Amino acid sequence: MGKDFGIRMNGDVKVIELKGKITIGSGDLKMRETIHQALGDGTKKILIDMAGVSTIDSSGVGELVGCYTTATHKGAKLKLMNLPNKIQDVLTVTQLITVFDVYSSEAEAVASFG
Amino acid sequence: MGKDFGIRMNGDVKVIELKGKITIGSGDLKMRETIHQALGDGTKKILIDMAGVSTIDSSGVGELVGCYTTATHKGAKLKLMNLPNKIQDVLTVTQLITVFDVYSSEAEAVASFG
Amino acid sequence: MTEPEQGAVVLWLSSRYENIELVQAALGHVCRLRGIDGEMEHWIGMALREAVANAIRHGNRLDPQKRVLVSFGGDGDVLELTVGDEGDGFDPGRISDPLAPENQMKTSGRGIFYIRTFMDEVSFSRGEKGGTILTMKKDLKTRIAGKGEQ
Amino acid sequence: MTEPEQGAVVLWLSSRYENIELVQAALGHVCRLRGIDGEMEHWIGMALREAVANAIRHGNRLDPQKRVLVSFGGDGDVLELTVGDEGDGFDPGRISDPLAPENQMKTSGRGIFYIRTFMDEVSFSRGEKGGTILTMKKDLKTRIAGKGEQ
Ligand SMILES: Nc1ncnc2c1ncn2[C@@H]1O[C@H](COP(=O)(O)OP(=O)(O)O)[C@@H](O)[C@H]1O
Ligand SMILES: Nc1ncnc2c1ncn2[C@@H]1O[C@H](COP(=O)(O)OP(=O)(O)O)[C@@H](O)[C@H]1O
Repeated sequence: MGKDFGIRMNGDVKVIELKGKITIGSGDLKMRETIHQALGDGTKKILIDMAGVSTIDSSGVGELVGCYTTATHKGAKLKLMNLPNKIQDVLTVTQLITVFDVYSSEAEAVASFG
Repeated sequence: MGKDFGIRMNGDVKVIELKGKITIGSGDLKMRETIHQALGDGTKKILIDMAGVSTIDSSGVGELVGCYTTATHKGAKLKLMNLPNKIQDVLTVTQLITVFDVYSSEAEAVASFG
Repeated sequence: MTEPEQGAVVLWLSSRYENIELVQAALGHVCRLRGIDGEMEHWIGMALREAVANAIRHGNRLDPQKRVLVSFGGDGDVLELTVGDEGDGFDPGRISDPLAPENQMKTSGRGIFYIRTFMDEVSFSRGEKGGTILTMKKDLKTRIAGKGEQ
Repeated sequence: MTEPEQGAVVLWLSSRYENIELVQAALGHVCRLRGIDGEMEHWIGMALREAVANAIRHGNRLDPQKRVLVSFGGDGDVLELTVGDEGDGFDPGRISDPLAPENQMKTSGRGIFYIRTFMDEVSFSRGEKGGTILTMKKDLKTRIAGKGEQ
């Protein structure tokens, strides 16, 4: 819906700042595009900042899993940080919290890539 | 709907600050109550500040006319100030703009009561 | 009320004034989808609020068992709104003119005038089971919304 | 679809994902009228969005001519939501479990799980003319909304 997600570098880590609703028909595809583009130039370290995400529906979660798989296939790592409580709850009930590496600070997250 | 309109004195003029929607079932009755209460203590000069009004429907306009008539019957004067464009437009098309004394500044309005 | 044939968005609401806010929200949604700007939305909203208020008050006489139907339709250039109620209907030809000097200080009687002022085409008809169906159209090509003759 | 018997607020929407936002707005309206807090509204909204998305996508296959019906009802203690579509129906007994290890990395299949997690009672039935009617209830007396087993 016209909204753009921010992208910036922190060292060699590409930080993607999602915002708003990651839901069917709007944010979900935008997220996939943004992450696929980020992976396109050979980046190996992707950190998704979820701080600004208000809602993630099952399509959004599905896309996030898909992006994780794509990243892995390309030899890249995709990690998450700054999960708002409600997003954390959703990843907990879907048991995806154990799949993703999740950090609560950017410094910690960036360091974890090694 | 719980919202209250502000009331303050400017000299011997009672200034009532309306806000939000003056519409059927919520703001319209609240406005009438507030103005009737203000008239209850024998106040003769009432200045309605419309700056914060976003919408006035036909019930709101009707109540305003009713309050004007009540004030007149009690020997009081009821004037309006700070009409947002959209409210001004509504009073214009209903030709009530000629009924009400309307001012664009509080100083001017207060002075007009004499 | 029967199933409306048209209108991409249709609401059925119990007869409570609070529901006017939902109609307003639905209008906002439809306007965003159709690229109608905030200025035009405001004036259409003024008309629509009056129509729904009349359906609730005069049509359904505030009986919460009775429904108000609001439909948003029309094609690219025209927004068509329909408001239906389950009341006894009325004769729109007998509405008094709120601009007539003897009506100027009346506390009511301006709703249909608002509707006619802010919309481009307004018609009343009878529903199958009685009740009023008010159809309002707004030409979306005109730049200035509703203020009409001004 | 036939006239719904209950539900103080009923929406009929064409099958467009954008209309999910209107359903969300209508839920917000109903929650305010019924004193349902923002936390509970959030989780109910998560379930409702999934139900409507399924009706649009799987039920009506994105055919904008087909309608989705959303009804908000129930009494003081229970919020009852109904989502109906004009699709071919399906067998909800054959839904796979998204928590099963072999499904964990799938990109879909979590919608009905969301619904079952965030609502208290969920049932599927067939509409008169085919199509799915999903009925969801939320007990408004429970303090923590939906997160259920946690
Ligand atoms: N949906 C309706 N059903 C029955 N009567 C109606 C309806 N809408 C309007 N009317 C009649 O038309 C009159 C004028 O309506 P309106 O111009 O909106 O002013 P008001 O609502 O302030 O009376 C109402 O008083 C009522 O008698
Ligand atoms: N309203 C519906 N009409 C037809 N089939 C449906 C409907 N809702 C769900 N389904 C079927 O149930 C499956 C699981 O739905 P869901 O759990 O929401 O996951 P997803 O939508 O990601 O596939 C869908 O893939 C679809 O086959």
